[in-house]
Amino acid sequence: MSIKVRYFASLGERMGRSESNLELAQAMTVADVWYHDTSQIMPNNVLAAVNMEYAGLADEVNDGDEVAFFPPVTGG
Amino acid sequence: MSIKVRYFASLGERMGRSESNLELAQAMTVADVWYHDTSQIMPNNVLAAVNMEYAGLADEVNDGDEVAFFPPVTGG
Amino acid sequence: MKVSICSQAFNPWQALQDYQQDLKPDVQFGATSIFIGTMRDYNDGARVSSMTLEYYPGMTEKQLEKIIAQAGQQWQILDAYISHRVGKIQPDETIVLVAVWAAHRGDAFDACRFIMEALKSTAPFWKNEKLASGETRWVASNSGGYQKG
Amino acid sequence: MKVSICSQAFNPWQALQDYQQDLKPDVQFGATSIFIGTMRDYNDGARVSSMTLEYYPGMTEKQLEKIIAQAGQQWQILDAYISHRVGKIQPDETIVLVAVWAAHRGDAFDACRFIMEALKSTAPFWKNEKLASGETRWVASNSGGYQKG
Repeated sequence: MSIKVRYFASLGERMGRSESNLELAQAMTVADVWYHDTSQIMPNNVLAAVNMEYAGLADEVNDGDEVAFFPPVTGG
Repeated sequence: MSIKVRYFASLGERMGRSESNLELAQAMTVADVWYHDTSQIMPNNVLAAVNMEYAGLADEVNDGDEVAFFPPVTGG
Repeated sequence: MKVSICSQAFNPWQALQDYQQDLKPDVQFGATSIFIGTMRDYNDGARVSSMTLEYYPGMTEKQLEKIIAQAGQQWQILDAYISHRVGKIQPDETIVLVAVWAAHRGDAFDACRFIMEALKSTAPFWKNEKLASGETRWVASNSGGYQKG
Repeated sequence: MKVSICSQAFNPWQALQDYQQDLKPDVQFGATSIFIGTMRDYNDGARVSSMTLEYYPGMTEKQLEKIIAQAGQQWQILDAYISHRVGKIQPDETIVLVAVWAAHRGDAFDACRFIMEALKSTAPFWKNEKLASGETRWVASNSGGYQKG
């Protein structure tokens, strides 16, 4: 299955990219997507969204999902 | 001593006047001013001010003071 | 700091823009909290066609200034502005405008709300409603703003 | 109800006047609570010369709409409007505007504050500050609005 992965703000800078396409052979969680795509330990303040809704790291992802990772938000 | 007495809103309507000048022979409280000027029992939600500051009914008044009586405020 | 008693209808957005324009060079605000009260054409079960607001010239201004000073003792605020209508008011017109400028949003929100509640409970204004039926009536009391309804 | 992401500077008073104009015939509001956040030229001990706001197109709008819907479940509100800047921002420009219209002031105040706090803690926006020294830095986190400082 195919997952679109996105990184925002300082996390995009740190990864050196703002998005990538990940091809996966089996069912995965949000945390698995992070490890497959980055090969890095996840900083403990990273937030995740699946298809533009906040998601937990243990949530399953499905073919075609967009998974986003970003640092704490600082708007307003 | 001479006291200016003022009535506002529904209280002015009820008294049939918005102000009067009261001449007093002796020291008095705010409550005394009311009874001398109106000869009526005071409704229990009446507020009082002396020289444009909220005052208690037991506060003393002095020559030249302006004493005002009014119903609960309803601005805003 | 400004307290204004207006006997004519005013545009709250214009008033805010004008006021803020004047404080801009001096004040480094990051947060502005504003409350606007608008006349509705019904109240307490009846249609209201207009309203007349009585006040106590001299004491009303003094009391509003005192309320702003009290807010300034409790919160870190940079400036505050109150504008309140008196006289005859039509539905959809602004009755009251309270604005507070602060560095941080917590102070702006808290001080604005404090000023509004203190104004409602202590500033000498009295509303007389003219109903659609032709009758007039004094509004008896203001509701507390922290309760519902 | 409207959520607006603006890449150009906007005048908050004009935006409010325009928005309110459109809802006036339909909505009998008595209370409007507004919050405006403005860029300051210092933050966290340093002079800031400009700021760039990144966001997540699609999710940001969705999240802001969700926040308004949550406010509508908790309080009796008639309408709400959020406008937020993105892109490059200069000091003194408006970053965020939140406005809530309600029949009663308690609902307007509470819902406006709830929306602002929820926006600060959950809406996907990220500030990158350009300091007077020429350096840039990401703002690490937003402070809670119910605490001081």
